[in-house]
This record gives sequence, C-alpha cells and structure tokens, in this order.
Amino acid sequence: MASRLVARGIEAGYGAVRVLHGVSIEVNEGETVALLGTNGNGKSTLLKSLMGLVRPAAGEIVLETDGRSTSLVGLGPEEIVGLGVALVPEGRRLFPRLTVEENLLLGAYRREARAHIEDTLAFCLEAFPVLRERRRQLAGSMSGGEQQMLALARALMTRPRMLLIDEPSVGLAPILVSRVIAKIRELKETRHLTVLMAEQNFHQATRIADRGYVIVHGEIAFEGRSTRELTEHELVKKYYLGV
Amino acid sequence: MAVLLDVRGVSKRFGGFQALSRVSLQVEEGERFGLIGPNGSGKTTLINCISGALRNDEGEIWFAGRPITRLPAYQRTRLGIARSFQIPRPFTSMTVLENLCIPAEHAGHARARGADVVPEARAILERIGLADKADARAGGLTQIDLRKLELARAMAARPRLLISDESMAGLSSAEVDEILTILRLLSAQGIAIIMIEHIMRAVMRFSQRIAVLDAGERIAEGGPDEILRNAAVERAYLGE
Amino acid sequence: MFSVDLLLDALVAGILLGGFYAAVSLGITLAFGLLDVVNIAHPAFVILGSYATYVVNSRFGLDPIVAGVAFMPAFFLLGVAVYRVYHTCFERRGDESLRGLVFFFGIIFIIEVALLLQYGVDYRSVHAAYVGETVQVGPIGIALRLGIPCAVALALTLGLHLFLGRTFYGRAVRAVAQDALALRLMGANPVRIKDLAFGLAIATASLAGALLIMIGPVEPSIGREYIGRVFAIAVLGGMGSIGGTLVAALILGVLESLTSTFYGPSWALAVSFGILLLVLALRPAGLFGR
Amino acid sequence: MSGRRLLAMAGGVTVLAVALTRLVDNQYYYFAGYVILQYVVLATAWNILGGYAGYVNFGSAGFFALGAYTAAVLIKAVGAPLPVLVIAAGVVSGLLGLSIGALTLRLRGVFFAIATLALAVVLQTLIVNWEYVGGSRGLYTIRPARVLFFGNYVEFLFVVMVVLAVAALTIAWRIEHSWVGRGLAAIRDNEEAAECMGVPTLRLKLLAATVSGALMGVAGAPFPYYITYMEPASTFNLDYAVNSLAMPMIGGTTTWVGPLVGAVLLGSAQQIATVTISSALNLLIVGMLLVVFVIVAPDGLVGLVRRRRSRG
Repeated sequence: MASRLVARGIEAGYGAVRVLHGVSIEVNEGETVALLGTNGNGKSTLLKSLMGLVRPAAGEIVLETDGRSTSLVGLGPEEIVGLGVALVPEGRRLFPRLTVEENLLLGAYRREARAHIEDTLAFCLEAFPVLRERRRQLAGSMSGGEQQMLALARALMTRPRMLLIDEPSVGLAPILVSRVIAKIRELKETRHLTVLMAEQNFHQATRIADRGYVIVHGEIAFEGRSTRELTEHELVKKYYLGV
Repeated sequence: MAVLLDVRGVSKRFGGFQALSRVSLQVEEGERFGLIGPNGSGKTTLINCISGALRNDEGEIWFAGRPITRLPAYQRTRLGIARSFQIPRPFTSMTVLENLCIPAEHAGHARARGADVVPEARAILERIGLADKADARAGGLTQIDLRKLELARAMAARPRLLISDESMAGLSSAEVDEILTILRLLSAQGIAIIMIEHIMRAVMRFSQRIAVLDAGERIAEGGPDEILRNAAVERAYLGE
Repeated sequence: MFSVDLLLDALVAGILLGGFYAAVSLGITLAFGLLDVVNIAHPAFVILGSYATYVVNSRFGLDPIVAGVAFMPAFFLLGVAVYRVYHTCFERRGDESLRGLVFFFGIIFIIEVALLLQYGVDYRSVHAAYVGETVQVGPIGIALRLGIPCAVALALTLGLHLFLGRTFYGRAVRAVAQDALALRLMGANPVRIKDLAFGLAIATASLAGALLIMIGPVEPSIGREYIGRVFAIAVLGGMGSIGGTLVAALILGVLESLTSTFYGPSWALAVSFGILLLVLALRPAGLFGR
Repeated sequence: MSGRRLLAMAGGVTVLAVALTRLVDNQYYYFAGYVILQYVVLATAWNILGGYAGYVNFGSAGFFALGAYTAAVLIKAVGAPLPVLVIAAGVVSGLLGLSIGALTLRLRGVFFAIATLALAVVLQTLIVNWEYVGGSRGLYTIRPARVLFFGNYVEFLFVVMVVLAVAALTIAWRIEHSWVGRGLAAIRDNEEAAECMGVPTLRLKLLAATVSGALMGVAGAPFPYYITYMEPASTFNLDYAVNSLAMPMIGGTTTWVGPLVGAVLLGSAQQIATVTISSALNLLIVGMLLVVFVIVAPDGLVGLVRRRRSRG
C-alpha cells in the first residue's frame, strides 16, 4: 500500500504567465507535508499541476503505488483520482445547490469508490457529526467551517491514498482554522493517508506537518526536513511578511 | 488632508458565508493605501462593494463628501473611482487605444467630443509605456501589457481614486518594479491609490498606510512598520 | 356563460393539459435549467417527435405512445450529436451566448422547413383505438385524448425526478453546471455527463412529441407556440427543478384552460407569455441567484 | 466619413433611385427591390442591438408586423399619409422594444432573447383576435389612385424603401461612430468592465433596443400598401425573424456594412430562388447557411474579407 509522489523541475503557469520555476518536491508514504508561503507564490498552481488541472510546460511528476510508477503528466484529473489521489480544492468548490449527502455521494463517483460507498459514507458521518446533522441541507447554505469539513469529507469519499489539500484555512475564523487542522490530522491517522497540504497559516500547518517546503515566487525557497527546522528558521518570517 | 473615501461599517454575505463584517476604513486625497490580508479575507469583495460591482448588505460608502452606496458602478466611475481587474478584462475586439477611449469618453469628462479623446489616450499610453502597442488588438497582448492596459484604461477615466487589484500577481520581479513605478507616477499626480497585493515587498514599499483584512474583518490599520510589528497581523498570516 | 360545471371541466382539462406541458418542458429544464444550454430549439425537436410518431403510426399502425418510447434511443443519440457540435463550436470557445443561441435558432428553422418540405402545411394526426373515448370519473368526464398523455407525462416526470435524485449519473447531471471542475475531481468527465443529460433532454422530446400529436393534429410550425410556454414553465419552476417544472406546468395548464374556456381558445397563447414576462420582471428571490 | 459627406451620399443614392424609376419599366424589379431593401432595413435594425451590443432578438417578425399593423390601422381609421405611418410605426415598435428591454435587459442576455421569441407569437395572437384589422382573415388596403411624379405606386414604394434603407444605414453609421456605438461595443466585449469604465450599460442597451425596434417597425410601415392584402400569418412570417438575423450574421455584425452586404446578397439570392425553386427550399438553405456561418465564419463575410486582406 505504499504510495509516493515525486515531482521534479515543474514549470507551469497560465497562458503567458509562468508561475512555477523548476519546483521539485516529494511526498513519501504516510507523511504530512506542508507547502508553505503566502498567496500568489504558486502553491495552488503546484497542486493543480499534480492533479492534472494545469499541464506543466516542463518537468516530471511520478506517482509510485504498490511498486508501480505512473507518470501523471498529461493525465486528466479524472484519471489521477482513479489512481488514488484526491484534491480538496481551493475555495472548497462544493455543489451549492445539492444537499450535504448528495455532495458526499458524488465523491464516490468512480467505480472503486462506489463499491465501498456505504462504509465510507458511514465513516464520514461518524468523523464529521455536523454533516450527519445537516445531511439534507443544501451545501451552499452552510457556514464556511462546515463547508470546509464537507469538502474534506467529499474528497475522502473518493477513497484516496493520498490527499492534496489546498488552503483549508481560507476565509475561516482562527478558532475554526484550528479545528479544521486538527480534523485533518485525525483523518490522516484513521485513514492512513499521505497528505500534502498547501497552507499560508504557518503555525497551524506546522502543528501537524512532519516537514515542509516554503515556496516563494514560484521557487522552493527553503526545505525544512522537520517541523523544528521550519519553526526555528528565521527566514520564514521574512518570506511571509516581506521584511 | 481631506477624506476622499469613507467606508462605514460595510457588511456582505453570500449564502451562508459572511464575506465582510462591518468593515470601516478611510482613504485620504492623494494617499497611497495598501489593502492586504490572507486569501479569502474579503479584499476583492470589499473593492467590489466600493466600485459598485456588488451592493453591500449593511453600512454606507461615501466618496468625496457624498454617499454613493446606492449608485450604479458607472456613476461611481464618473465621480472618480476607477479600478483595474485582477484578471484583465480588456475589450478584446478593440485596439489598445480604443480601449482607453471608452472610459475617456464615458466617464463623463469628454463625452461627445470624440476627437479630443485620442490625444489624451495617447498621452496616457506614453506615460505607462504602451505607446508602441497603441494600434495592436487588445486580445493579443502579453500578460504584463494586459496589466498595464488595465491601469492605463483606469487612468483614462481620470480618477481621483484608483483601485489596483493585484496588478502584479504572476509577474516577474522586474515586471513588478515596472508596475510599481507606474503606480508611483500616478500617485505623484495626486491620485489616491488603493493597492491590493499579495506581494508584501511591493505593498510595504509603496503604501503610506495599510489596512489588514482577515476573515472579513478589519484587524489592523497603520503605517507599514506598525503593521509589521502588529501581533494580530502576524497571527493572520502565520496563524497562532 | 359562467357555470360551475364549465369551471370544473375547465379545471380538469387544465390539469390534464398541464401534465402534458410538463413533459414538453422537461427537456428545457434539463438543458437550460441544469446545463445552462439555452436550447430554444427544444419545441422543434418535440415536433420532430410528433412526425416520427405520425409516420410509424400511419404506416404500421403502431400505437403512438409505443412509437414515442421506441424513438427515444434515436433521439437520445441525436441529442448527443447536437450537444457535441454545440460544445465544440461554442461552449468550449466561450462563445455560447450570442452565436450558440443563433445556432439553435438555425436548428429550429432547419427542422421546421424540412418537415414542411416533406409533409407540407397540412395538419397530421395519429390513430389509436382509445383516442376519442371518454372515461367518466364521478361527475367528471376525462377525455382519454388528454388523460393518457397526462398520465404518460406524469410517469416521465416521475422517472426523470427519480433519475436525477436517486442515481449517480442523475446527481452528476445536477452537479455539472454548478461546478464542472469539482466534478472532475470526483473522477467524472463533465463532457460525458453533459452528453448524457442533453441526450436525455432530447429523448424526452420524442415522447412529448407523441403525446402532442395524440392531443391534437400537428403541423410543422406549431412548435413555435410552445417556445413561450416551455420557457415560462422552466423559469417559473425555478430553473432545473423537476418538481417545480411540474407545478409550473400545472399552473400554466389551468390558467390557459380557464382563459380559453371563458375568453376563447385564441387567447390561451397570451397567457404563457404574460407569465413569462411577469416572472422575468418580478424575479422572485433565488430564481436568478446564480 | 464626415456627417456632411454622409448626407450627400444618402441624397445621391435617393436621387439615383428616383432616376432609376425613369429608366426601368419592368414592375417585377420594383417588387423584388422593395423586398431586398426591406431586408436591408430589418437587418440593419437587428444589428444595432444584436451586432453592436451582442443581445439577440428573435422577434423581428413581431416588431415588423407591429409597424405594419399600426400603419394599417391608421390607414383604415383616418387615412393617414405615408410619412405619418412611418413615424407612428416607428414610435409604436420603438416603445415595444423599450418595454421588453426594460423588463429583461437587466438579466442575462438569454432572457431577452427568450422574451422576444415569445413576443412574436403573442403579438400574432392579439392580432388574430382583433376584429378591427380583420383577425385571421386579414384586411385589404387600397393604394392611393395616383402619386405625384411617379408613374405608378409600386415605383413610389420602391423609392420610399430606398429612403428608409438609406436612413437606417445612416442611423447605424452614426451610432457606430459615436460614443453610443463605442459604448455598445464595450458592452459586447465585456459588460462588467464597460460598466466600471463609466459606460451606462443599461441605458445604452435600452437605447439600442428602442432604436432597433423602431427601425423594424418603420420597415413594416409601407407594407400594407405594398402587399394590399395583409393577414397575420404572412405578416408575422418566420422569414422576417430568420432573415433579419441571418443577414447580419452572414454579412458580419460589427459594422454597418455587414447587414447591408448580407441583406443584398441573401435577399437577391432569395428573390431569384423564389422564382426558380420553391420558397420553402430557399428558406431551408438560409437556415443551413446561418448554422454553417455561425460555426465556420463567426465574423461573417466582412470578417473573412478583412482577414484575407490583412494576411495578403
């Protein structure tokens, strides 16, 4: 059940704008890796490249699962989801006019996920009691924190081995951010996930990360091989606040 | 200095999501004002409310001593609020020059004197460094030129307040400096500027005063140094 | 002129008519309400369905409802083909608003004139043993000419409702216009989902066409009368809600029936347009929230 | 082109048309020419809202017929002279354009399109139910016995249509080259950006809807005299709705030239085809041409020529 994701020399962007300049990262089985940096530095673009939503202009992305290596460059998100990678996108992107339950069920769209749908749904409702309460409510009418929980749960419904999470803290009050982060740690442990999380909230992200990268202007500015290396590095504040 | 823009307790909801809660801020005539905050903190919603693209649910907005809360966007532009868009929205079927003629004509200063607009538009293009592209189709510009066009077009409306919405995102650092130079130039002409930007280096260098939004609330305001030392700001960015 | 019997008859006829209107509008609810594809040619496809039914009914004596159902797969494929052209030429280029509309307008025209060339302007109708009979339910007489189409329409509506609410593909259809990218992240291909939905929308036109020609004779340009109706129903029904479509269709059916009973049938058409304008002007909250 | 030169050209064309009536004797040419010119007016009118601002009107037949019936009523009631008919038809159809616009132009463009689509059907229903204008049976209008200067009435109507077409083109030209036209183009390119650049988007759209509707009505004003027997089915004919949109789309929608080119080409072809092949078949061809052009040459013939020229 080992899965590992390696990206090397990724160059990517939108139209004429090049956002990533030769980014290399790796995520090993069972790790929680944080991708740190303020907005506009390329965190989302990197996750989108990994997920097949943005096609890199150069570089390679390889997913190793059960001893098999698959190159992800050129695959669409539909296929990458099929390989056991899921993305909780920036801005959550729920289906606002479907109910909570319908959102969850859609998560299990692909065949392998559908086979286990009862189990996974039961797990999600167990793990997120608030979703159980609001099963029949429209997703769009929930508060930001609840929506983020639903987005996480919906991604779990695809039965991923590797979970990519883009900015789970966006638009949430501090207390909720902390709850969402704690929930991610809990899920990671109960579901034996490998997690790559893009987050600008440094302290929250380092609470649960095993290690991390700081990305500045589309380049990896610093690689912390442990949480300690990250938190003790004085450059981090400089990167963040532009001091 | 007189207050030019006065935002008083503005709130905005989208469904279950409170995008802005009672945000207040003031921008003075000719000021260089930075607006920062983590992603999703409500910056774009706030400027949409100021420029009139969205109607705020609560609160009032005053500009140059009169309430504008209920005015449609085009009238706000005519009063002197111009903006650039984060994702450039050029008039693609027109040339660069024609793009500038639209606000020059319609923002109320030169209506019906079609001929007078062109020299003015050319002068703006000259200043912004797009003069050689005046007759190129706006649809085919490069990213940096599109950003410049956004600013040039906003200038052609002869604003008293220019809102620059992430004009530098995705640009190289040399290009960032280019845009900064342009904004300084405009500021030197006495135009108040609100700069919304993620590139801290640029905001800190440019702004006289900075307001910080987080989760739809204004959590801090002050000079760049104050903001850097502000614990709440550090928390907003680094978390707690 | 006014009498309780007349009122009752008008109400019953209106409800039956309304049920049928729901069948005609389902395709619009799917395409316009859920997919954001403004298929103004839908009524023309309904007429095409009527003629298909007419041909096999007059030639082989096939029951019109059976014919309508039998043609559904062919119409489904036709719908997929039309959507593919629309998607490649307009939707993907982001050019759907102006030229996409004109494209469908051209299709109306091609279908209408092609039918005109083939079958002329004469009214055509179908034959079945039960058409023309009336069943007495208590004090109310139900003409089977209206009763059967209504029943079939209700079955179709219910079927579609269940499909959209209870199945994976149905949920995906409802999700696809809300956020196609998010759907890709669930492992679904949005273009395939839209193929399916648009195919279904056109497939409903086949059956609706069979019902239409059962209710009364049909000529090629009659589809135009339905344009105002179906959009009034889709918009009034809340854009994309099957239940809402049914309720709106019943309201419109009853209003038209009352109008035609008390003011004359030639005024009935004005009702749908009046309602359409009213809804557009008043814009009940939530209707245009997106 | 300055305003004065434009006026001179307009005058020139009119004089030329009058001169033509001295030379050509075959009545068929006037009948055919009238129809083509009528399409020039309709296509130009459609293009003011559809081409310049990007809002599609499917109800041209309704606006045209409303103009025609306004004229018919005024002829029957007070025997009003032609200039009065033209003005009245323009005012009535213009008001219709304004009110449909006011109800729907705040919404997405498709709602305007749908409303116009339904409008024609409903107007036809109203006319069918109006006994004064003969309901579905229709009504006869008797042409005045003689007109000053012209040999016969059809020649006169032809010249009237020349004047109306020239007027419509002049109005389109003026709009295109004014702040209104540039504002409409900005709306077509990006409505939100236009609004933020000070363009009063709603007002300009309403103005365009009014002018467009009015010109369609004007095109219908001489119709009762031209056709002499007028009934709803032919007055609300789908031809008008399809052609007034297909002609600009095929000619090119961004300038005043496109509708003119489209109307002259397509209109002439149809006049020839109606004589040689069936009229239904030639409409089918228009429909197919429309679909093909929309897919293959979205900028129409004018766009094709322009692209070729810039390449060559």
